[in-house]
Amino acid sequence: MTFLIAFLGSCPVTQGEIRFPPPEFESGYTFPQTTSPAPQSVLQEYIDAAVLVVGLLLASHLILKRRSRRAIFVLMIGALLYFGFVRDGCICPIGAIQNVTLTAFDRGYAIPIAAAVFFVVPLIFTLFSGRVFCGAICPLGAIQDAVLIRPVAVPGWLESGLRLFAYAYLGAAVLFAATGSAFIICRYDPFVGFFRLGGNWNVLILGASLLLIGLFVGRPYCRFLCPYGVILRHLSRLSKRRVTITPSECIQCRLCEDACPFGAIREPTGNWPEGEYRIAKRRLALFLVLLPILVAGGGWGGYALKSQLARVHPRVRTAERVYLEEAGQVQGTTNVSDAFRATGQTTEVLYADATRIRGRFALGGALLGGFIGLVAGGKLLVLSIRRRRTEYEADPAGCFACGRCYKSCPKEHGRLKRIRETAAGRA
Amino acid sequence: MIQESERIQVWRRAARSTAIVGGVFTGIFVALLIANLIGSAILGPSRENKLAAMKLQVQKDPTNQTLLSEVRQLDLKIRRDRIWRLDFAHKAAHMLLASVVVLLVAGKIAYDLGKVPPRPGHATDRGEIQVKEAKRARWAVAGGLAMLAAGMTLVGMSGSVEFAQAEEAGPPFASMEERLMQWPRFRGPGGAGVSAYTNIPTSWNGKTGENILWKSPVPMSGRNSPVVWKDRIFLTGADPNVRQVYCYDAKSGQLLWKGDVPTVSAAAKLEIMEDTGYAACTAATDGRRIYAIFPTGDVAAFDFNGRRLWHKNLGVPDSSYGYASSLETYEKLVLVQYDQGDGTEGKSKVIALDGVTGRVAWEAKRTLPNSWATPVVVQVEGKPQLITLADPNMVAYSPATGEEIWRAECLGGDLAPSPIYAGGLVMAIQPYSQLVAVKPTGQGDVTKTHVAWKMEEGGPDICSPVSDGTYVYLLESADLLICCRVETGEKIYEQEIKGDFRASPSLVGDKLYVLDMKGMMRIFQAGLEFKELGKCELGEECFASPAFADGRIYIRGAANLYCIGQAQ
Amino acid sequence: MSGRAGGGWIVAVLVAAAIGAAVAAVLRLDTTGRTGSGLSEAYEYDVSRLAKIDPNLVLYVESGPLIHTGMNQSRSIALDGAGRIYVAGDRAIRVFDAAGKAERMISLPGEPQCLDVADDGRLFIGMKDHVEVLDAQGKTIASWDSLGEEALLTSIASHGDAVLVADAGHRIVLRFDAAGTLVDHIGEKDADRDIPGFSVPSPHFDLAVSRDGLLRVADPGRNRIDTFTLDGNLEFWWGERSVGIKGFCGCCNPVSFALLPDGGFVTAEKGLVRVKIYNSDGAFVGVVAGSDQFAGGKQIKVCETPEECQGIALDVAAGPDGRIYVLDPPDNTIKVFRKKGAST
Amino acid sequence: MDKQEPMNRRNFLREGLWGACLAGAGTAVGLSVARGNSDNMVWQIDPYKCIACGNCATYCVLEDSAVKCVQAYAMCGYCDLCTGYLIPEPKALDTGAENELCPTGAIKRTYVEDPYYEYTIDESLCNGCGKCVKGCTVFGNGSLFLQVRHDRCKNCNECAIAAACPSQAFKRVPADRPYLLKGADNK
Repeated sequence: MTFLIAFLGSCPVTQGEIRFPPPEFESGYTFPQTTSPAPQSVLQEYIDAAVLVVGLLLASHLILKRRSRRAIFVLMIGALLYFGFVRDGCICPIGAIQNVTLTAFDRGYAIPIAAAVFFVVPLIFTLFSGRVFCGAICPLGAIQDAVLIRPVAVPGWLESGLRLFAYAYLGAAVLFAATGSAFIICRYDPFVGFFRLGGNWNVLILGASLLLIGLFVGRPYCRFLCPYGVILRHLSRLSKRRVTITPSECIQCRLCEDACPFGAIREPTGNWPEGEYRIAKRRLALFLVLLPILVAGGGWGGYALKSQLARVHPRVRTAERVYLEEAGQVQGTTNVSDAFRATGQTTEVLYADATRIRGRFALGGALLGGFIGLVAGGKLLVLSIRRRRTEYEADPAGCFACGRCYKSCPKEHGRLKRIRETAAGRA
Repeated sequence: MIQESERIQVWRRAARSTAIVGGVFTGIFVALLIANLIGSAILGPSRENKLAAMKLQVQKDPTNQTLLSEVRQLDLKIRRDRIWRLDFAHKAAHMLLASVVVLLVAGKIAYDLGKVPPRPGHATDRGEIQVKEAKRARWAVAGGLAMLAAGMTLVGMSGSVEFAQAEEAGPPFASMEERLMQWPRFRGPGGAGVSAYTNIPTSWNGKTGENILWKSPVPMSGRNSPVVWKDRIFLTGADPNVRQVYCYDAKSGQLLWKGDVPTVSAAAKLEIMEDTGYAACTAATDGRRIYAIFPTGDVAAFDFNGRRLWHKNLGVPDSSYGYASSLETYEKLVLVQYDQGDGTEGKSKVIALDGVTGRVAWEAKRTLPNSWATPVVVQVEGKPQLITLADPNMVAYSPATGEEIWRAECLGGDLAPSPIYAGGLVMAIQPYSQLVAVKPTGQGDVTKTHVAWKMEEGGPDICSPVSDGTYVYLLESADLLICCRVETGEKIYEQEIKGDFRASPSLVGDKLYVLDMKGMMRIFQAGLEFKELGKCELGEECFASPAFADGRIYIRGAANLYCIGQAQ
Repeated sequence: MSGRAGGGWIVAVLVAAAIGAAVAAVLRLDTTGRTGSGLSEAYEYDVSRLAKIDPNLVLYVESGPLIHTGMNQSRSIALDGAGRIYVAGDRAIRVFDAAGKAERMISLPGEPQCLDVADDGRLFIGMKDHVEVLDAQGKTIASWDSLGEEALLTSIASHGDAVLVADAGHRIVLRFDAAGTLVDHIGEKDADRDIPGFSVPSPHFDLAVSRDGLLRVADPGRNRIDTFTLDGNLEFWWGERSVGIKGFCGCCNPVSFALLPDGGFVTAEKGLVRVKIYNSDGAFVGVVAGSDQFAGGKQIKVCETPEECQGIALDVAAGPDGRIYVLDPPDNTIKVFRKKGAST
Repeated sequence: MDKQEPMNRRNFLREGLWGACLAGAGTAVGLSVARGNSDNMVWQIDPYKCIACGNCATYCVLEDSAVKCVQAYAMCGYCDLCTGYLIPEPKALDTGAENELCPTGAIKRTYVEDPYYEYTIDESLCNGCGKCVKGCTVFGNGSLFLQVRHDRCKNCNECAIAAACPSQAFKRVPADRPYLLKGADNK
């Protein structure tokens, strides 16, 4: 046999699709080009980032210097219109948590610069001037703040319990983003449907329900669900400046306490009843012992749920479906299993992939469970420590910097030389 | 005062009426949108289904003109309806937004105007209440935790699927015992060059056909050696454009299949020395799949039937003569020594790929320059070690995890000969200068503690050593055969044997098989004394080391693959 | 933190209802496509109803071994006089004996598209743009000139001194002599000779020459098989355009056909994959096999790279004993069929 | 918060933590931005992985999906009997509603010359259901396929269709080459 390779070896190898030539038209017809409208330019994202920074600067000024609820409200509505309705609510720091997480865990993922900026700029502003982002810029906060018509005070204890969900939501979002499974914050974003004036009906119902609650309960998403709010809460404890009640001028009228729909005005601490100190000490010791147990228990629970949690990953879902079909435990095929079979891959590879992803969820689930245990245990500890307050003050963590307390404060009216007999004037 | 409050009342009434109007409009638009939704979710599909059924009817009854016009009318209606609904939903949503805004603004104004001015409270000592509140809060946290736990339990109740079948098929790789009886990689099990069989022919002739069981052409050239697993023999071949894996039937010599390995990198960029060629790396098998690597950085796995399981490009290696390290396997991992560049760019690494999926199982980065030696997995005191060579180090890793076990700084130059493990020592050659033996029992840097000896009177530049545990034999590519004692490194003899050598020497029982470039196999007595036992001529140029199986030798010539054995 | 009394319960009820609605909405929300697209039946595309074949029409059964070609991309099949099977693909020709045992493999410098075994054992191999001629041992005798960039040879047949090549790229049949000299273009649009020109929408364009020297060419865009004389006169054609079992349906069918020893035809179709028998006048005789017997029956393929997705349709060949050999490229197998009742 | 507040241990810790948070946020984002390339990414469908299941029509966050069918003219056979345009059993090869495959009538059939017809998509009517894609891929050349149209796409952080795509055909592609068009030469 002769081998042609030696002298034909240098021929270029045709790779890729065989392009079957289109017909040769005699009438001179030339086929049109397939159209391809360009995506939105990068410039738009830079404009958004600039608007964010300017908005936050303005918000800081209005909240800390002007101390005017009306101005803050106008800015908030402006931000709602721009980031919400004009930009479709689709560049937001809350979702950017996931992009940042994925960047840390997936080497192949490149974070858009705008997402990184949107994630970090509000954090930095929080460190300097408290939660001004929540108060005046965040469109999700703004839409809830705008519908808050008849605030009902939520008891402090209930708020403590419900806040746990925000931590769990943050933990789950990080877990699913880190494993490359899903961006659940975006999936369950309740208000984006309103910003786009349309969308999945379930999401719209979810958003409408939250807004309905928001008529009476101030900012339910921000307080009980928002994962970014969790981060901002803790950062704002450290902030340089924030919404304050000036102690030297406070006349302890408690009007601000009534005006705050978020229960963020803390009253001075009173004297504990007789014998409470001893009980408190023992309780503290108990919770200190309980903390590692909660962490371990949560970790174990999260680990035990690894296969269920892993199901959020599409590859695992595919593997489970295909396995059940192959094992004859379910009848028929689905789009997912059909699509898998059309790839011609072996199930061995699929199962190996799924097992590997489950392995990641074993660790991730344990960490998530442990985190929830830690948060709950920590919360119990904090609630058992006595802190001293001699004045009325705005709780740095819970304050959304909405400025309602400014409006209600008689001293503030004095400062602004707007003394009126009644606070009923529309601000 | 009274006047003012009356004026406020007027405003309040106006605001309230506006809010009511806004509310009514909101209700209307919500109702319209819901009606629209119901229309498109229920009416639309039912009409569409009706149309689909009518279209089927048309096929059965093609002459029915009324049916035809009905179909066309309904079709038009559905399409118009769809567009109209989309448009309507869009407009209604905007109107809804506007009316909600009116409702909210007016409602807020009305509410504020009607609000009773708040009464200032008094600061009282509320210590007891605060203690109670804290208690309630703790219970609430416990309740929240319980709800989360309940949710997790609910999720947990959905059951899980265990991929039992995948494991039932047995391990996806052959056992150690099985491997020892095969020739699964460059120079056989452990890269030692020692045949497990002693019934190997000692005479043949390529010209007369004596003891040549078969001879089969290899489509594309390559300097890699045959790999044997039971009745299959694997080779690779390549030119700048095409890379292929070949599978031959051991019985008949028939080419059973050939598999193309694609590339994503431009082969033209490669600068490869002619002496290295485009297929210098020998393939490796774990008994289930065959793996091959090419100097373009393309690694591929095939099953024994020739189906390509996966393909991966590791990035074109920067190797001065062309990449040439062969593959090794450990359990289901494919181990790639991927040393490149001058060592300062941090591109060198040892990579383990999962044989089933092709994914990177582990990666050990190293600051060592390019090397051409093939890594070996050896069992030291029952534990596996992956031994790699790169100027100036000998580094051992755990093949399962990629953790470094020990390293010794004892080598130099362009390292092409591969290491061997015999008599409790890892031996490696520094080209032209020395043979180094290291005790592989250390941890960390063992340069000062575990280097057993150095034989510093020359060494081969290409051929790897071979040893029976007592003596180690070196073959210089020019014409020297050197024998040293493994225990001490003392040189026993140095004999001139005429010939040019590229293939590494092999041991069969007490015989040393040495293949020269002209295709002449020289057989020597192993042991203290140098003694030539015979010569067998193949009549074809040979660069690759031979492979040994039960009663057979497989030799790759420049154009053919030979099977040598006693005919039955 | 005093609660407000008036209407408090209304607020509580509203909030509770809203929480309930929110939870229900979250649970009902399908983010993973589990519930399907939710489109009505009008959006479904299902040919399985049409793919059903009346079992009474099936005249053949699968017989003999399923032959694995051992290739990644099998393209074309041919038989020689002795019943040996030749398969082209993967830059090689593989030869199997009549029992399906692999005999040998002939490597080629490029990817073969089609092949024909002449009576004297020579191999004519259509590469993308030129013909290679090999002797019976597999040695290259000649490599003919390239027919140009656009050329795509999809079928080749030899008859005596003539070699006929179907060029799907130029939508024409070329007649060469045995030395590789281009003699004639057949099937060019020509109003005077009543030749409409071939309509070849996709790279499937098959031809065959019968013993009596008539050239048969599939005109896939018109779903018919034309008969030409070797001089290029269009004699007659047959073929019904229909989804029904007697016709050829959809685009580009028949994709492949072969002549049976009795002068009849065996045809292969894509889309609705089926292999059928027609007699020498083009009357429907029966079915060899339907889509459920071929891997090519899969509707849409999912691939990592575009070249993996290149759909290559079935190729058929007929043995001297009347057996039918069907190459199934997605599966890389050859299935052998014999007439029901005929001896194995 | 008074300026005279002494620098006690508590305050020192606070200041330290503050600085650490600021530095942490800065470096985390700096590192992640430095690692990723600055290319903006957009969603697109890999037409070779698409199985035309119909999810694109209903899972998009937009009422009218951002996914539309496109025609690769260079691949099209310009068939008279177009299997992407006509139902499998057409009564006649014409534009009659009873013969059209597309439920929204978004494909336009124009005569070019014997025997060729041109097929164009009217994107304002197309809902991205992919029915014609199936017809064209199963029988024809596969010149009709689905693509995310970037004049409509909101480029969501997580594409809702991608999450519901059974074959994981959605991927992020660089914004300067936002389409994966079949039959387009990359030369």
